Amino acid sequence: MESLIIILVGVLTTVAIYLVLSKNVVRVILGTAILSHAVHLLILAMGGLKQGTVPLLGEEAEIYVDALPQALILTAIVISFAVTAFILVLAYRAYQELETDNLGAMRGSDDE
Amino acid sequence: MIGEYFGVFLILIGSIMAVISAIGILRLPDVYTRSHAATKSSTLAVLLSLLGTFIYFWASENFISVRLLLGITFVFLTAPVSGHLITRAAYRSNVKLADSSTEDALEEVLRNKKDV
Amino acid sequence: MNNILVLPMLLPIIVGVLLIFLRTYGRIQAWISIAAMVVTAGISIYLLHTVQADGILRLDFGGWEPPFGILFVADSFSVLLVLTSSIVTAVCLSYALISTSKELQTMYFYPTVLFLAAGVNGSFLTGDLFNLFVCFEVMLLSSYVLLTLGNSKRQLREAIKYVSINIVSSWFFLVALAFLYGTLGTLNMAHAAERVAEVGQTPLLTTISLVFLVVFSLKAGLLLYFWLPGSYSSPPIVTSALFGALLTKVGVYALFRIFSLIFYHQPEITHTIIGIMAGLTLIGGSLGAIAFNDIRSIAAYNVVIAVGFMLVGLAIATPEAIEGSIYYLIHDMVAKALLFLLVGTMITLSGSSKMAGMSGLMKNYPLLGWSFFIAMLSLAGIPPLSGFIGKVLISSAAIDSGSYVLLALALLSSIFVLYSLLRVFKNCFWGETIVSKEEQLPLRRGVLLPCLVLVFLTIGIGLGVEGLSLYVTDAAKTLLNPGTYINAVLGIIQ
Amino acid sequence: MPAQFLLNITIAFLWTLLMDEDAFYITTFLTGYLIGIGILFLMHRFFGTKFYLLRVYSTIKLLFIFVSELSQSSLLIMKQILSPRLKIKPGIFTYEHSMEGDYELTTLALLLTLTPGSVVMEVSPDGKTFYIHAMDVESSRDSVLKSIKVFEKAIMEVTRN
Amino acid sequence: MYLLILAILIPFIATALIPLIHKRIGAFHIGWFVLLVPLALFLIFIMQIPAISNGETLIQAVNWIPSIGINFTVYLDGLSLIMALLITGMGSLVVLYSIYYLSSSDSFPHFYAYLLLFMGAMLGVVLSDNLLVLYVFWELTSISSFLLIAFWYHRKNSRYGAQKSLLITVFGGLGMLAGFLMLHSMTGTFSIRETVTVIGQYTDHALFYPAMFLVLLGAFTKSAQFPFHIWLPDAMEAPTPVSAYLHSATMVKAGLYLVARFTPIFGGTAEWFWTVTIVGLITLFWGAFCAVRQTDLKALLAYSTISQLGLIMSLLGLGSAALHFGDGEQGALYGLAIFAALFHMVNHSTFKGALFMVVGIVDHQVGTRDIRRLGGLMAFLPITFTFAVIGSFSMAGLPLLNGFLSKEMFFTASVNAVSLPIFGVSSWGLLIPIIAWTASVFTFVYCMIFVFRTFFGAPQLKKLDRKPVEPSIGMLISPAILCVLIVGLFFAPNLLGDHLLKPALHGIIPGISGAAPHISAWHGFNTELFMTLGIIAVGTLLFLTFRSWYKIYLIQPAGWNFTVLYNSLLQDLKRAANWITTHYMTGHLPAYFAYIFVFFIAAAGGTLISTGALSIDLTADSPITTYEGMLIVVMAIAAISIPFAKSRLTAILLNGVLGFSIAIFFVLFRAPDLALTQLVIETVTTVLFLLCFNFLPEWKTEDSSKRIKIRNAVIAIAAGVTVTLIGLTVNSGRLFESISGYFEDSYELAGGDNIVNAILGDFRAFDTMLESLVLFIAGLGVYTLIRLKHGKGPGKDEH
Amino acid sequence: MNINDVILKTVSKGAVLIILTFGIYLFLSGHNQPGGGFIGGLVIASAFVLMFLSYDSETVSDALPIDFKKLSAFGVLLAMLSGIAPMFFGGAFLAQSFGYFNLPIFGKTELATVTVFEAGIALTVVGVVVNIILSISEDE
Amino acid sequence: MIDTILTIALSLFILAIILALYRIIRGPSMPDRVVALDMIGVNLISGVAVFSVVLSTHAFLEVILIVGILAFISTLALARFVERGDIVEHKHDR
Ligand code: NA
Ligand code: NA
Repeated sequence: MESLIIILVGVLTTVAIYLVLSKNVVRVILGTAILSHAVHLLILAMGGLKQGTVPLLGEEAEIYVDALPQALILTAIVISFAVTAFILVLAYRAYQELETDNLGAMRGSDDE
Repeated sequence: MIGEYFGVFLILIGSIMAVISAIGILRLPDVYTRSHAATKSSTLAVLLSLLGTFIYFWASENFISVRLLLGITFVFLTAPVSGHLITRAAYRSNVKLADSSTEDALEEVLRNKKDV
Repeated sequence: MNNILVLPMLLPIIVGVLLIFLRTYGRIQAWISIAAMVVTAGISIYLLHTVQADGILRLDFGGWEPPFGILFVADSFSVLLVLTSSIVTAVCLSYALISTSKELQTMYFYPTVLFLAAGVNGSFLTGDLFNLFVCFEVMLLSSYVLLTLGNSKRQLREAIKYVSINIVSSWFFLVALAFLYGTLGTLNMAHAAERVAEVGQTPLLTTISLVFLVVFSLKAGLLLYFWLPGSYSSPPIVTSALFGALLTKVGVYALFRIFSLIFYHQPEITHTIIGIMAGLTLIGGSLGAIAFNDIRSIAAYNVVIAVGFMLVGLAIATPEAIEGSIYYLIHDMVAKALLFLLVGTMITLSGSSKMAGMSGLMKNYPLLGWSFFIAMLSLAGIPPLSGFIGKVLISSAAIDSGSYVLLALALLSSIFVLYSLLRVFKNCFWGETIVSKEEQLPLRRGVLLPCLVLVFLTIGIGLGVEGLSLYVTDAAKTLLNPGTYINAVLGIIQ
Repeated sequence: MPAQFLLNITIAFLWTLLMDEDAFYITTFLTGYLIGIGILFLMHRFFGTKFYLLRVYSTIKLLFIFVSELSQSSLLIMKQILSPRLKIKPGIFTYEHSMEGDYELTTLALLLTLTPGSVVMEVSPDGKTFYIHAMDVESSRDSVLKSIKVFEKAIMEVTRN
Repeated sequence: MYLLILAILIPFIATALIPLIHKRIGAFHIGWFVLLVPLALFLIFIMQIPAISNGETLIQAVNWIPSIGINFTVYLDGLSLIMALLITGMGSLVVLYSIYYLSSSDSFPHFYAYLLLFMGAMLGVVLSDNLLVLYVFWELTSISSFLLIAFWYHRKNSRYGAQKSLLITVFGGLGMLAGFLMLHSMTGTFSIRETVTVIGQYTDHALFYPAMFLVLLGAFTKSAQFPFHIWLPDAMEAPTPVSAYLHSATMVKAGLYLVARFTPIFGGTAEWFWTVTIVGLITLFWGAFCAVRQTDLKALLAYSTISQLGLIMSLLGLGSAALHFGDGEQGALYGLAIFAALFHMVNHSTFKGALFMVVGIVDHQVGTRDIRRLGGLMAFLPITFTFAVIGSFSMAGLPLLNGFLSKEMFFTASVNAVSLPIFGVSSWGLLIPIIAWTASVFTFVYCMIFVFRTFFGAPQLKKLDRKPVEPSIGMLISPAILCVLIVGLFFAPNLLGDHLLKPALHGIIPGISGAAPHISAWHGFNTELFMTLGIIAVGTLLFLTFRSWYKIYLIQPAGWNFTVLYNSLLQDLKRAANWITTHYMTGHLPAYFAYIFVFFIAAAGGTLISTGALSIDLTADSPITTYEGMLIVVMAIAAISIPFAKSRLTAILLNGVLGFSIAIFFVLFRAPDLALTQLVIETVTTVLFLLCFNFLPEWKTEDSSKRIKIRNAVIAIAAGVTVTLIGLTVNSGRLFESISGYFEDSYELAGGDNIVNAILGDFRAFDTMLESLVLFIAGLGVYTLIRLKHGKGPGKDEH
Repeated sequence: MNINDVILKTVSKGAVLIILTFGIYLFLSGHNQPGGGFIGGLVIASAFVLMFLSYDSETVSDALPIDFKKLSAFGVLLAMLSGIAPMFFGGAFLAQSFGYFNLPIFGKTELATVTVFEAGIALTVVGVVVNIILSISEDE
Repeated sequence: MIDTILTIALSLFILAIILALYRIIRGPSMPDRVVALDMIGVNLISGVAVFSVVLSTHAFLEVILIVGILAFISTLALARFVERGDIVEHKHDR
């Protein structure tokens, strides 16, 4: 299962990076969103999967799954939400001011 | 034990209904008819499976889950609203009715006003 | 209990949050935030002395002993950087007090700067890798906000790139953390270091260390500096100065920490790669610095050069080299802040960022001119200013270790620094004065005061190196003896 | 209705206090609640409103109507989905109802939506007319018209005095 | 007693005082105050002569950075004393001269501040024992020179000259620094004296020769040796007193000083001998050759200075051979060259100083230095003319003037060199006197040009700005003193030789034995005399027939010289830098991402493969159920469909499916808290996307070329594969148990059953706190992004 | 024809009540059950989101006369103050403590300082999410 | 027996999701896709419920309710977007 999830992570990463490499701002943002999905799964897989029960002590089990990655992912999810919210608004403000969502038109130059 | 089997049975029925609804989503001719499948049979499917779960826990652990009941209520309350919202949105965004449609009482009120 | 250790991060945050409630009072906000950073600097000085006296300090948050909880660890290296960054932030804030528009001041400029400083200080102090990620994010989010504050077209355009690239670099960070956790089962830096030392740095661990290298190189602008010139040259002056002084340094710090504490067992792979990257960075930065006529871009590429320079020290990784890098790190924070503040002032005065748009500023603004002159010499590593000692130590270490290519690149890059800034000085300060005495924009009173403080600092650090040497030597010693750090964290429980 | 319910709770609480036990027991509270029901049943005319448990009963009845409508319509749709050839004639028709107030209107709309083969698409601005999409206009129109009175009555039993 | 340190500090202190004093003294010329500094210092150093000529040395030290061995150690021996006297003596004369030279529109405080700064720095250079301290002062001289050249910075040429000199000298300085550091790396000391004593053990060290050449690089650039000489003519944009002081008498001699100082370290090797000698000779010739064609008097003097510096340099090279022999007859024979070098260094300062002052007077009095506009000034400026004759005839090496003596010694040394039995001199050695002689012919010619074209012939008063008259007496004092010295040294050279040059020689060649050279004007009819006579004859002929052979200067193609090379180097460098930089710094985000991912693939993927880390082991995996597999299929399909989505809304929906599926994975993997969070966040994110989409355009199909798309796909796949492979390897090779077992006692430790929550709220509460701060900052950012628009203040936003 | 949202609005009212209750439940039960400050805050925030979607932004703003920026600032402050408090009792920064108390009505109850911390987090989350949505939706 | 049935049921729910996913990808209209997403959400609720039975844990009962809530909110937001573009309206727009 872990290996399969890691391969899934690879697929998500590939798709996300393909999007990130595109010229359209929204595609890039979408790509970053998928990237974060991928890495959350990866962290989970790195903690080992299904080797125990839900990390609630009331469940009275012998072993619990690794709770630490879960806590880390939770933090990461919230942070990536914050960043996504920011860049989305940034994208639309940039579109308002620059009248383009094409990164090709946002090159600018160091010597302008 | 009977209770548990009954619960599981409800779940199974629910799952079969879910698949049928999904087939409906593929098969039916336009978004309006598809939404019927989504708002009705699909909703019933989920209600059945939730009920099955509820009964299962009741039977096996003597556990009455308020959260499940709340979930059932919520789905029950909102499913028709979703159907209402989607079909309205579809019509207002000019999604055509299927060719087999016979009448369209909204057309004159909505489209004519829009043209003005 | 060393609760005081959390203050360099906590104090700016609390003050920053409180300032939210004082939003409309721009000047009061400024004074309070300056005071906060000055106090932070004072605390750092105290910490610095305590570290000398009692050895490495640590604070286990919530009382959870490492490696289970998060902790702050203060050794000379981190505290020196905290101190410098706090001072530089205070100076930049006092510049903002005078120069920033009312509009920005009431748009949460000061709180955001304080959050930035908090993120920076936290990154220096933390002893936990995941917490480092979180501190980075505090810093980055603040930098995003600061970068866009003002909302000019250019800012928005560059911000999109900056934010996107940093999102990807944060992603790499998480990926690296995931791999590390999967392999070592811990997040505590010292614990990870101990575990790596225990099994030896397997090829897999080396591979993982290179993912970290990608992350921190992106932050530091080591070879992967594409994002830097654009974003450092678009926001308002103070923001640029803070970026130029602080942001890349955090990446540099992290590179030093990670590759001296945890992944130092395979230097023939990791440190060689770092060396190659540093060399290429020096070349790229040098070329960039002379390629353009926009003084903001020139300043930004100078940031790149400095990064390459410091990382030469890590690539060599002898005590002398590391000491040199630390000196250079401190120097560069001060001098880069100075450079950006001066460049910003020039742009404000002349209304243009092109060299062609300004001439003869020396006549009307001699103090500005002399400050720039000293900043130029300092950045070029001309003695006895602050850049000199780092240059000497790194070069000397490069010779001792036989890294002649890096030596040549490092020294030649100073010529490029000098030339690039000399062009600015020659074209902007000298020459016929375009604007007559009557028409010149008055230099608002006090604008130069913060710059003069930095000028004084760069001279003072250069002449008073000996005063720092105790701390720098200790910092380098700790970096090169990971055991000290590991013992302080995992040894006797306080 | 809420007033009666609150009163009932108050009585139960009073009861619990009067019992003066060393801890809070839910059983005591329930006893108090039952006693409250009795008192309120005796007194409800005094308030000039319907006894609230009657309304609860109507609500449950309404709920059953909901469930049965949902089941019927689901079965109908599944039948149509699974029939080898789709023989439906969908369409949109109007219906004017006699409900008053948002709650009544909404409940009726939800009910209608769950009625076999129909979905309320729009409500006219004055709220009086529903525009209903039907899977099969002819059969739906009939079934809607047939059951509509039942619905309206069931709803009014809940909402009106 | 820290006399020497004080001597270095006094000019700096005076520099700092200048602004203060300038405000106080009113009409009184600040130059008079400044003059006190070099005068006092000169006297101090004069007073050291007895001790030094007895062979003593003064050493004083103050700690600076003891932790790395950089201390302020200064010492005074014969060599430094000569330099110090030159610096302070010439300094006094130049300051005196400048008081009359500067016009009232010039900024005196700046001028004198720079001048004093230079003086202090120069004293630092010659008195430092510590290599790094020497370097510090070395760079300071470059900087003060830079400031003085650009004294009239509104002139384009001044700016150009200043930049050029700084770039070249700092470049050399950096090389020198590297050389110093290499020396330190070998010997472990920064002290010059200590280095001299221990260097013998390191001559086989790999760094020995690199260090040598790098130190020479510093010396050559500073002393304007070929091909680095190009900055000196442009430095003539400085006020003439500066040219007299820095660019002929003192600063340019710092390189010579350095070579002399390092002779005991590197001398005695063939590399040093040849490099110094050849560079010196080429510079000697090239400078003299170029000087002839100059039409600006100062330019002529500049090239002449280059030439003379080359002469001294070559002497130092020739003399270094003495170190090979050490104590003995031959050592003394070749050591003579060093003696001559030192002697000529002093002489050059006297006559070149005088000549610069002459040019300054001419320029000051008639408003031009252009030879083509000058002529016949002898009648109008008789005193100045006298100085000019004395100075240039001395430079030409004519008898009765000190230049004759040192020139003769130069010839002696060059003739001696021919018979040098070492370093393979025998094959090419004859070239040394030939070049020396040829160069001296040209020297003679330009000296004559200087005198005759300026002071003889028909006056062209129409072309002059003012009617020429003698300047005020003050301006004549300094050149007069120098002329007295020029003549005086001819008649009493050994006063100098015995008290100053000999101790210096001992400093440079410690082992030199026997009677020190005795300077005498008459050696009988030897080769040297004939050489001199030949120079006079051929030189006069060439001077008279100048027009007929002038064309040889046109052989050199126009636009091909080292200055053009320098200019085009800078220009091409900028152009190339711009071309290269703009080629990869395109500002195009996709390109930047491509670099980053390619680097990641190369670094991480490359290491994974090349170190053999890759290993995949599936045995430890937990089993897969049907529905899990199906869910993976759902996610894969949803993900892969996203790039192909025709509309952004479809893409968002698919992303939502991904997000919801991940939440279900969180359920399957026993992570309820995560599932909850993921679900809410996903929904809120979707809502945000939709909110923002209202303001954004529908996306168009990616208009990139097929090639770019394929490139992107390749990068994406490679990066994905890299992540996967590392992940699989990690999964197969877990080295340690996780620390998280500790948290399973969360109920006892933190009073909570929910382990994840206990971690978030207690064990790692700090992360959580900061995470909420991150969220908070993002909220602020969104707010400011939207509210802060151009022309729309924050005013109307509070409820 | 104008849009008549009466169905949606009516159902939303009920749904919002359910969601808010659920959110508070999640927040409070997080210590022993899934939930906690973040999740509770997020769910509460999503109740507000639902209100925004069902009504117009002015109506919601009027109904909730709170400056959500200040609310979130207060949240951050609260979380931090709960961390600072133990420093005055000789504990480490962010040291949480808990104890079991016999309370009237509730019986044996666990009280933990972490609840204050989590309340701060929850307030921050609510404040930020609503602030973001308000900011965007009020832009024109 | 029960486990087998539950596994079958879970698989069927996910099969339903896959079918709905096809509709999301194919469209053709946006409302079609929204309908399909709504259906996926509903099936996820069932899926989580059944999985709770499989593991016989109460840990995911909150998740069930949350999915219900969020599926509704998403559908509402998407429907609004399809209908009007701006999903949060202003009073003065009306
Ligand atoms: Na995300
Ligand atoms: Na950075």
